[in-house]
Amino acid sequence: MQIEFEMTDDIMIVNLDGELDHHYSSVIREEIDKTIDTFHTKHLIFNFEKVSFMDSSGIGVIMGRYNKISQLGGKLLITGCSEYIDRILEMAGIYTIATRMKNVADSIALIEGDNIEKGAKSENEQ
Amino acid sequence: MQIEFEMTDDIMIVNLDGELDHHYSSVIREEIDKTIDTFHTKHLIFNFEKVSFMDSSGIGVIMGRYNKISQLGGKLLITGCSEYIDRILEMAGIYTIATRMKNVADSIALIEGDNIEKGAKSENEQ
Amino acid sequence: MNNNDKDNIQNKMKLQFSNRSENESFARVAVAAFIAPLDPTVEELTEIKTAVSEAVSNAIIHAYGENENEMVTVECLIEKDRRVVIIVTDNGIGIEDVELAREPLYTSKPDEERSGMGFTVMESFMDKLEVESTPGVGTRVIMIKKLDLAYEF
Amino acid sequence: MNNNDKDNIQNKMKLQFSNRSENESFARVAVAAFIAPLDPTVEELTEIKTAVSEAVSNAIIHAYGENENEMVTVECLIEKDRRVVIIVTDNGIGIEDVELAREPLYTSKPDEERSGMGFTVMESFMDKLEVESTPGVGTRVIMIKKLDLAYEF
Ligand SMILES: Nc1ncnc2c1ncn2[C@@H]1O[C@H](COP(=O)(O)OP(=O)(O)O)[C@@H](O)[C@H]1O
Ligand SMILES: Nc1ncnc2c1ncn2[C@@H]1O[C@H](COP(=O)(O)OP(=O)(O)O)[C@@H](O)[C@H]1O
Repeated sequence: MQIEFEMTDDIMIVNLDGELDHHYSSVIREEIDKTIDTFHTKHLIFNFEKVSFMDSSGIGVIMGRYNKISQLGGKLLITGCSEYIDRILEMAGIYTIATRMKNVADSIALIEGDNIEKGAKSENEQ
Repeated sequence: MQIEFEMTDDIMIVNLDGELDHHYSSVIREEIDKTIDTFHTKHLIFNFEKVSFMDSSGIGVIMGRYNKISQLGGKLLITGCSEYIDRILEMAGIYTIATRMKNVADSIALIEGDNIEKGAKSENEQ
Repeated sequence: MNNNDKDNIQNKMKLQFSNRSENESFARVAVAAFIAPLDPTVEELTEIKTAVSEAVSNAIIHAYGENENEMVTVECLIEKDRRVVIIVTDNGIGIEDVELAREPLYTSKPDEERSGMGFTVMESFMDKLEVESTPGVGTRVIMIKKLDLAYEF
Repeated sequence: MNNNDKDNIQNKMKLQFSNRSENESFARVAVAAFIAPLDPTVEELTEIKTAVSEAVSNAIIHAYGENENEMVTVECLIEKDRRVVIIVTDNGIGIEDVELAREPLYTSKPDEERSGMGFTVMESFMDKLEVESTPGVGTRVIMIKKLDLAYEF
């Protein structure tokens, strides 16, 4: 299991690569939390495109990051899941707390679109 | 393990693909012998380019075919071996009965060149 | 196991390994390699690997704690009509209330970010799931899946 | 095995499977998956898989004949300093003259196109090969290989 981070403003994209099981989940968890703290990340995009295997340990990783990110008022988006990873995430109700997206570009657009809207709104309110 | 045959005149090219172990060797053996008989093959070229694994069962397959082919006055050539398949064949002394070639084209050229030479010789002898 | 069962079995294996999390991936690769001659679909293979991963992780996480000297056992039987039986056994702490444990989202280790979805995933990815457990003695998880007929060309 | 050996062992597994030739590939994949966390080189992995294939094939071909109800055992120990120990055991016919059996090109089954190179390949691909056999009781093949140090970046 390898992990790679990409930053765009206050959005962090977490690119996972390989097999996500209980053995790797603790390292993955630590790496993500450390990076969130270092970069004062607000929003998180999980990119599962290169995840070849995942069991229910992945649910814990996502839930835990949701708890962290939502405290900061951020959003959690998930993209690139294979059919059966999707099935596991659906079973656990992950898509009630995170948004399933087609790709990373759409995910960024959604978050940034939100920001603009909010900005526009507060301008209107002035 | 998959096997594919190519014919050029009295030369048969045996393209092996996959893992050659004891489990697959008996099927491989039968297929080759049947095809030799059907096409009245004289020379045999073993192409190991796509063989991802071989143990000493492969030696038996090659030796057995050598015995068959050499009775018909044919030649046995071997090409495309990975470094460690080469080591196994060398250990067993296979290259004292079969010629190791760089590729299939060279192998055909060698056999056909031989034919011409022999033809030329017998012409000279006339 | 009576004689009838024995005649049913076409191939079997038993795997025992140290209670270490790096063996989770070993266990699922081994089971996948064992059933490979049945030519399962990619989906079937993924479902079985995931179920094995859940059961083996549970033994490693819950049954023995961190004691790496204990052993986990995985058995796999290939029976007639492409029925695959997988049995994961540990001699660990056992489960007090199996019914509760099997409920979606129930976990005894939320602090370790366990989701409580392990048994639910096994149940959903396999045809049948049986859990036998005795506190202080150990747990045995039996999973059965019948593979689809392979297409012969 | 004394206590000192026990402390040396970092990870271990034991594999038992039916005496069927389709399990040859299962056995080598399982051993390869078990040692994968040591990050062996492709060459080391190939050498180990080949040696396992030889020892397991021998049990299947020579020890039990065609009796598929018998079981073959493969154990793998990962010891300190990247030492891998592989033990293949059968309860088959055994070997009368181990020294003769280990000679290159010696085979008792030339009619089945066995080359007699199995033990020679094991010896050449592993650091150490021990063969213990008792006629009528069975055979145990012990192979040891020390993996090169992995490069850490
Ligand atoms: N092999 C086992 N030994 C002891 N307890 C277990 C075992 N497997 C499961 N359990 C118990 O059942 C609960 C539910 O298991 P599961 O659905 O796999 O979720 P999770 O592993 O995420 O906690 C576990 O939290 C644990 O208390
Ligand atoms: N597990 C075993 N049980 C009984 N006999 C064996 C076993 N392994 C090897 N032998 C004997 O030793 C001989 C040499 O083995 P080997 O070098 O592997 O060559 P091969 O398998 O090609 O015959 C075999 O032909 C057989 O007589």
